Amino acid sequence: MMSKIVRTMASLLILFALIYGLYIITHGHLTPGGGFQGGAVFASGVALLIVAFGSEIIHKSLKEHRLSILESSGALIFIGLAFGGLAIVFFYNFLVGSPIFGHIPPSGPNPGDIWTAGVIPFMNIAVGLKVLAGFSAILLVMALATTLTEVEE
Amino acid sequence: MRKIAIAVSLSIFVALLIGAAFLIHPFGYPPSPMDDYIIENTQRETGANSAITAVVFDYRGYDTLGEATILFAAVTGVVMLFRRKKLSRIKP
Amino acid sequence: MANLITHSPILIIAIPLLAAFLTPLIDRVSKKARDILVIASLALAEFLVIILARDIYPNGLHIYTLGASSPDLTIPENYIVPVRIILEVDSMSIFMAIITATVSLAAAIYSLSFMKEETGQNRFYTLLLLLAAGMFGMELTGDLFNLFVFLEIASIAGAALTAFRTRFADAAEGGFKYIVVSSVAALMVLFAIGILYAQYNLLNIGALAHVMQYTMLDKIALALLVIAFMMKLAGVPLHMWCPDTYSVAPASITIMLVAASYACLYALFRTCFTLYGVCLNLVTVGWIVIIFGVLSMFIGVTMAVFQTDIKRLMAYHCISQTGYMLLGIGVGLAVLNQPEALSTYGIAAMDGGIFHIINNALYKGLLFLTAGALFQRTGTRDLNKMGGLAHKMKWTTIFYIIGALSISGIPPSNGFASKLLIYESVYRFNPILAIVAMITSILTLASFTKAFYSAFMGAELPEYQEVKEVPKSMIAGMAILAAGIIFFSLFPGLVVDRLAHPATAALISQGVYINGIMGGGG
Amino acid sequence: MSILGLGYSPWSSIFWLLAFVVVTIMAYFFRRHGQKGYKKDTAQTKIFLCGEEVPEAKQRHIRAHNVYWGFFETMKEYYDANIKAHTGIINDYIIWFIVLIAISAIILFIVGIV
Amino acid sequence: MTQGIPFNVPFLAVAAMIGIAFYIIISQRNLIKLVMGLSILASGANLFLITLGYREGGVAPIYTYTPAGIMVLPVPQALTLTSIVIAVACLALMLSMVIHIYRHTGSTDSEKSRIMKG
Repeated sequence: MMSKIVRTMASLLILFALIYGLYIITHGHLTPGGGFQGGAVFASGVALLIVAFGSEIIHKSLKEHRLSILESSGALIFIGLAFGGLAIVFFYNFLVGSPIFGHIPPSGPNPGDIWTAGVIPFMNIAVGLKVLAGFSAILLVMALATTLTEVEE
Repeated sequence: MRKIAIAVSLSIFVALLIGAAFLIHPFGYPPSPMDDYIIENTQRETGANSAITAVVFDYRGYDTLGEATILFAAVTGVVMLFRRKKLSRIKP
Repeated sequence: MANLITHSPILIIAIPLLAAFLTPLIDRVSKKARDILVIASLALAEFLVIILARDIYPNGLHIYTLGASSPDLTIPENYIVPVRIILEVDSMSIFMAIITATVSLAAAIYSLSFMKEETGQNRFYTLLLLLAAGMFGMELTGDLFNLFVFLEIASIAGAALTAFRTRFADAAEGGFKYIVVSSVAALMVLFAIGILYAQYNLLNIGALAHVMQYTMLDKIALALLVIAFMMKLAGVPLHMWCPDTYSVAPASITIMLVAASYACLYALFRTCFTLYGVCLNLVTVGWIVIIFGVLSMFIGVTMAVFQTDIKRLMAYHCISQTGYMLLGIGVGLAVLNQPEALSTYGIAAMDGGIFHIINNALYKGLLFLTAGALFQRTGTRDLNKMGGLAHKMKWTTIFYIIGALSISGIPPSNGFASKLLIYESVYRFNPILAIVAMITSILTLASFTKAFYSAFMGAELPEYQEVKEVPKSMIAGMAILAAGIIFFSLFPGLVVDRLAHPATAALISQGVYINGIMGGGG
Repeated sequence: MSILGLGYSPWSSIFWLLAFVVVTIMAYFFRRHGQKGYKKDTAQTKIFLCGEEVPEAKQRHIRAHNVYWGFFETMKEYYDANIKAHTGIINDYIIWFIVLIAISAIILFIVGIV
Repeated sequence: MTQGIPFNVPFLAVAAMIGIAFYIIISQRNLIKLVMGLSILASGANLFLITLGYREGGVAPIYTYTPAGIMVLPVPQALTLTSIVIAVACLALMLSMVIHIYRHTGSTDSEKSRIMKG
């Protein structure tokens, strides 16, 4: 655990890190970024918390088996979306042209429309979920391991 | 003797890489039959404005599935390695 | 049914993946359901492999374009090169997939009671499924970068599983060596893929083979690819990680690691025969592969005779048996552009090499499983401490004898059949190589006699009075592989004609593979 | 089905097994003509070691590291060199990798030029 | 055709990075340093992939409010993304194995912590 200044600043900054991570995840099909990048930003917020408060305090509220479930569900959503196209081909983008995220943007530079890209936004969210849970779990478990605390199976 | 052999082979290896750096296409002018198609057709085919995201999740989405799987495997592996070592009924 | 066959290439990979993602969730509900899920998904994969094989052997290769509007639309309409990832399954791929599916199923069934006492079983089964999926992915893909990705999946899952029994001091060391070696090899593969991509802006194997010019850069890429895959498949002198890793991994994982190294062998063959093919300097590359093979055979077996750790001994045999495959295929590669030599002995040598892959996966798997059974009951891998176990563990002894006879090439086993093909054809190519192969076979018999004598024979030792036969699921896992060995021993002609020979034909016909990509679509 | 015809000499394990069974029957036939004085559960079945006392099972068993001792003694130089090369250090594994990439690339280049 | 950067400097940087990484891997006996070398090796491969996709004067291939002009290649960027995640995954696993080796043998030296040889 670090000093009070660091802890206060960390609890303030974590909000921005998490919101920024979520923004990157949800706007992956329009701007640079996507599920992986946003998830990594999100997990860096968790890393900030671990550094500021120490892994044992964080471990009280953030159990790695819960993170593991979150990660599994992210992966399941992702592969489920891939299976969704199986009527035609695995990984077929079956939402393009449909009312959900199905708009086709005009060719060439344009201001960007959030309701585009078919399954890609969903895949971004699934991968983002998976990456944020995965990286947080790795950080937490390795931080705990270096403090010689055995994690719970 | 051993050190000389290692140094020689490492320098040959690096020389190979440097040779490759000179033989490869000039920096900034890559051949691009495959990528041109993607740049032209992302918006029409996938509706995504970002060609990179379109490649990651649509054209090469299967690679991304593999990548997500790798991360999943690594997380599973790390959590598994640091599991509690108490065994239920340990054999010798 | 037709629909199932169309989609089966991706389903073979996706079903173990889906099961792997589900396993941690199901585990929280019920352990029994988790075990059933694992076995069922691998059995389903095996079933899909078999129905796909029944379609591919008569009808030729099978294309699956991921994400396109139709599975056989390899090249987008009005365009010249493939853009999407394509799964391309020919007889060779499906042959390897049969091996992987069988070995994984046997390993999973064996693990049910082998791993019963351990904690963290949900992670274990998750990683086991991921390892199987990684191998399937490597074998069925037609895309170089995808090959790299699945190579890494198999490596990471394999390394984590190797270090699974963390209470032993050597487990982490074995896992660490495996992952370091794998990541160096995989990064070099990635570098070679980058070089090929830089020149042709393509990632598809068939499309790359279509435009391959064999420039200087291609030679550098070839050297990187061949040596990197050689490292992953443990050819001497890049084999030293192999005994360290195989001996510490749980027995059921060891046989999957063996299968993973054969997946890398497949990648090597794909590189040499399909990606580069006839534009390669065939004699040179063929001889490089042959020299690796001969060194692997001889050094592997001589080191194996010396070992006193039973799994280490078997791991060195793995290296030595890989040498036979490299020898057989290397001879085929060296004479690939001489039609006369190819038809007189080249094809027979390749048939022998490929037949040996499946034989070896079966009997080496069986032997490792018996070693695991011994470890389960005696708590040691050291042959010096064993003795007289045949009195107590009858099934294990029988399975060990089947495996040992087969690996030593004693007639009428399947090992004899494949080695006979290799000896005879290689003798036509170069007699010295065949003689080295025979000496290797003799030493193999010698070392397995040693292991058999020290572990099973002799009077009952007092410290093993309490030893019992292993549980039924372990016997079932061994029995699957033993049944395969007996079937292959009785009908070697059937297996060579129906399985190995079509695989050879698929390897040497590069044009068909390229045409599958470049000829299809719009 | 059972006959492997792609080699030069055909091989069939079924025929081999038939021959094996025939030979076994012949061997059994000759064996039946052997001595019939064997009786179970008598002193006949005990181990006889020139009248010496038979050692315990633990000492009787020849351990693995003693098997083929002569072979290893003859090949001592080969094994010493080989075991020295198998250091078990991870760095050395990568050194071999680099060396072999260098060698094979040079071979490929030289053969390409000549 | 004019070249913006002479002598393919980025590719030479890749060669240098891979050379340095291999030097570290084969000369350093400390396992943590070895892992660092592998990390540099992975970065070298990533740098190579990303430099392959650059086009002189190109902009990022994203159409949202983009200036008109040629675009750099998207595929290498996707490949690099994949390869970065793979490198991170490998790194995490390797470091946890080093922790285990250290716990068991009390050393991170590759020669002192070795149990198996021969």
